[in-house]
Amino acid sequence: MKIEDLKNMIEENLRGIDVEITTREPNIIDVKVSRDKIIEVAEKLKGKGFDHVKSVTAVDYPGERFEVIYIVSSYESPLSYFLVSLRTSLPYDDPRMSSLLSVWPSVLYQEHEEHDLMGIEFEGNPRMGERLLLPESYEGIPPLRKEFKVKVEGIDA
Amino acid sequence: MNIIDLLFQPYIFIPLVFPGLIAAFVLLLIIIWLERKIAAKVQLRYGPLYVLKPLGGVIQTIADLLRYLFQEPIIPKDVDKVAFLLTPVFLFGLAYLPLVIIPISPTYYAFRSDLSLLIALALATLAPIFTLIMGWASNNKFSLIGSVREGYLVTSYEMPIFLSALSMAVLYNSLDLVEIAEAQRKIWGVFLNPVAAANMLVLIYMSTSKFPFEIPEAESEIVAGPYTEYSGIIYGLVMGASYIKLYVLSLIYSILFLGGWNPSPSPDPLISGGVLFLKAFILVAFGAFLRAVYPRFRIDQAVNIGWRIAFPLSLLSILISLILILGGVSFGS
Amino acid sequence: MSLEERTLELLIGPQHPASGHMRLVAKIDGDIVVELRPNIGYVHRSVEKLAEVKKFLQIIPLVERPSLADTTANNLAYVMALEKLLGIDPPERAKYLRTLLAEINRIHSHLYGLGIHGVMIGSSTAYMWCFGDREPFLELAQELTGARLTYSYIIPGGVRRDLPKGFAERAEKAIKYLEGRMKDYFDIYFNNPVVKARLEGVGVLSKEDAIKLGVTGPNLRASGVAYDVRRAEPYAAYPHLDFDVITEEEGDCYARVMVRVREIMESIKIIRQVLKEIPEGPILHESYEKLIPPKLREEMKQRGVVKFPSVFANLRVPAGEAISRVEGGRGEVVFHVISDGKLSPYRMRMVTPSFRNVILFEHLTRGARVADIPAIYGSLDYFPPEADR
Amino acid sequence: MGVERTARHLRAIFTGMKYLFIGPRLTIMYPDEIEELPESYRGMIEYDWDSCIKCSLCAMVCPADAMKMYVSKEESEREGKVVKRPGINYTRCVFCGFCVDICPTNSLRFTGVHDVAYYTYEEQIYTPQEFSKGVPKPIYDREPKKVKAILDEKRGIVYEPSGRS
Repeated sequence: MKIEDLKNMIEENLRGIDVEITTREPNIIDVKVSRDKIIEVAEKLKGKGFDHVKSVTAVDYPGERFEVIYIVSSYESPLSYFLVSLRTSLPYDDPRMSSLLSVWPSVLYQEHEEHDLMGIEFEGNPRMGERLLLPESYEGIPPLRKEFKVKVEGIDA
Repeated sequence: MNIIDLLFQPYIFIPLVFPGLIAAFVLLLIIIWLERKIAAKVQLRYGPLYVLKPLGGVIQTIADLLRYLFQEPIIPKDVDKVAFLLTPVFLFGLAYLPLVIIPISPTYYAFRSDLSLLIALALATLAPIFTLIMGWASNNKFSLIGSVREGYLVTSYEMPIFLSALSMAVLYNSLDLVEIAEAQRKIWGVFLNPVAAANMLVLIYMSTSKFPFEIPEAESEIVAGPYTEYSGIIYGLVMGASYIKLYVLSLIYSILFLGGWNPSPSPDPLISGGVLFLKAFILVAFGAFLRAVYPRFRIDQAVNIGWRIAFPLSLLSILISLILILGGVSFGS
Repeated sequence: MSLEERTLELLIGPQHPASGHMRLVAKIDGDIVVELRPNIGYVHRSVEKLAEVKKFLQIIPLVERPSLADTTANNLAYVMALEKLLGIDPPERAKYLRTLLAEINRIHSHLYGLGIHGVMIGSSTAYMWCFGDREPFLELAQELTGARLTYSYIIPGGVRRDLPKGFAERAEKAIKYLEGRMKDYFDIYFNNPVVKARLEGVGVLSKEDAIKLGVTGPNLRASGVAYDVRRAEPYAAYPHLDFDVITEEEGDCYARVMVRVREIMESIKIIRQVLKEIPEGPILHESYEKLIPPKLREEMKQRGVVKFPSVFANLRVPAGEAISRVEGGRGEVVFHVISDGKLSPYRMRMVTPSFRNVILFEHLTRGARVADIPAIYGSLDYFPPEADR
Repeated sequence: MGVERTARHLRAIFTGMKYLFIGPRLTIMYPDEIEELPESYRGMIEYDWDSCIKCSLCAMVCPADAMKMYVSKEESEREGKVVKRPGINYTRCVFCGFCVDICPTNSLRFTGVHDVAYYTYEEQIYTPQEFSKGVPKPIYDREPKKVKAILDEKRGIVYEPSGRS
């Protein structure tokens, strides 16, 4: 199975939803979708055999937007060679989106971590509001955001 | 009668010196060191070494004892103080009690009765009660779980031990340890009723929580079980008590199955007592060796073994004894 | 008495002989676990935030530290992501050397996991044997890279040291020693009836649940899912090597242990192939090699120790995104590096196998016994710092 | 089923006994025997004052901010421009060896020294002058024997004396 026929298969599978599909490198397909359509796209991808999420990444573009990237793949070949990066962008002042827990249970801890460290709200994920990696008593800017500054030392003593 | 003769009177010598307090204490020191050395050797390493290096660190346990003596026993705030402090003393003290009834030669015994086997076993069952109290007194969840586990284990090993001992008593037609030992002059009990022998050996290791039955103080599950809150000398007492109980049960086992003091070269109590002590020492050392071979069972598996395997086997061993008796094998005076 | 009153809340960890740097909040009813929630984060250093203030090369030791027993996987995954952005491909010999170190690391990482699991179910002998038999492999790695665990051996464009002379013979001895010991391991531990009683049928993970929960590594393959990144998306020298993906069917603690044991044997097979077929040639990409002054380049070839070109101090990676994955000892390591052309990555996402396996604590211990908690914990080969990052 | 399980019990106990009587030992008696480390071992770093060209590449590449550049006064006055030399902070150094590998004149080199103890925190921070005085020697209360780790098919690792102590 080559990357083009996978791309066509996904395009055909997601007909009717305004989605932007590009291919990158030998085995990565980016699927860009708006946040209210993401569950629908996720269910369709799962139908095609993409059965688990390897990583949930939230990227902070200050003042502009948050981008949440789900790297999805399958355990069975031939799909296991390919990675589909399902991405959506959230407005900077309202970082909320619906959780994909109902589609892929493997996102439970990853979404919880992005909520804890980046402050993204995943509606439907039972762990919202709880801390995962940060101490329970932590208040303040989520540390992974760009506005949270880390002390940096120069090379001089 | 001056003090020396008094000392050698059997009712003083046995409980205080030979199989009693001093011998048990020396055995306790040696066996803890030996257990660590055996486990070390099997595990490709040396074990205790730097205390008296030429002899392989043999007085390591004495060094540990001194450390325990000078260590401050921390008594947690909301602990039931009286029970917390007294239970180790009772546990360690009463562990010696059955030694008073154990004879070391046909004529040399502290206290003889025609029920001495029952007395010895009954006194040996005192220990678990204090473990239960200890677990409750420590006011710690892990201790509570540990002591409840000890309670479960008691129910599953106490009865089969008594039945196995009973099967040998039936064979020798007597409950008196001296008579039982004398009856094995020609042939040891283990060859007559091997089922009872194997069964009781496993149960002895279960009752003193040796591997694979080290369940009440399972370190990786409940920290140190009933002994979690203990430190200093009260922990030292508690740790030593289970070895004393193993020593006592090994003495009883040697008398029941390994012919007590038989093939003893001379009737002199010290020599025949030495033979008995050697057999008990081997059993205790084997218990120590098991630590290097086995992981530990779960509590439900241990209780399962107690009821589904040990209990039927002990009934079977009684049956075997009865068959032997009816078959004309006769002992006794 | 309602369930709430009967259950006891047991806090296992972080100060507990068998909890590691995490806490298991277990609600138990008698000896049965009603519900168990792992409470992680005790050793969280936020590697992802630190990476945004460090330069690209300085991140190599940073990403290695969380999974201390299996550093090569993180190092290799990160550097592969950089190489995708830089658009360079390391020379063949460097690929073989990366595979060699990855497999040596897999063997002693598996031995580490098996040893910890041994002491968790009570067998101190399994612990001492496994940790003792790790030593020859740590010596091999120390001879090849100069460090016992934190190798930082893989750099963009190649590796830092060449194969020392006589390494193949010494490696063969260490491998023969471990092969010779396997029979004793099976006699005293793996086939020990008490071990089988404690591990068989405990913490069963069905194939569907394994896929649904997205777990990885031996925990996944022990439930019958034949997924291994070295076969799914071959990297380094794996396309040229012949090895099998080890799977078991039952998916219980014993199956996970058996997958690790058989994977040790498979890694031995791979190491022998690598040492036999390793091609001659440079171990650093020529675009970097020509940046090194000629005198140093000669000395580098002769001593077999790579000198860094000065551009490495301020490596600039073209803007873009790269996703790379590697099969580490504990499972699949996924890196997602987003660069904006500056000296530091804009965003670096590092997903480690233990973080993907942490969900198994909740799933596998429901209804198990208290004594099964350490048995299941050990069988997952879970490493708290690797999950917390 | 019972018979096979008993056989396995006996085999486990027999293997234990085997190792009890004829098993090898892997221990190295550390303070009395010290291992002779391979030539590529990444131990503490020695700094050659003269060959250093003061390019501060080592400070730039150091991942743990352990290598810092100190301004050396007399050289700055003598040469009229600011001259900086590297000093190391061993409380931060992770021994990754990036500085040694990037140094264009090999004036930073590895030594096999790794087991050195300090009394205070400040002692571990070396200014360039102290840094160039060389690596501290570990102090043993008994003269240790140097041994070499020989990998062996039967016994895993054997530590044989390697002559020069």
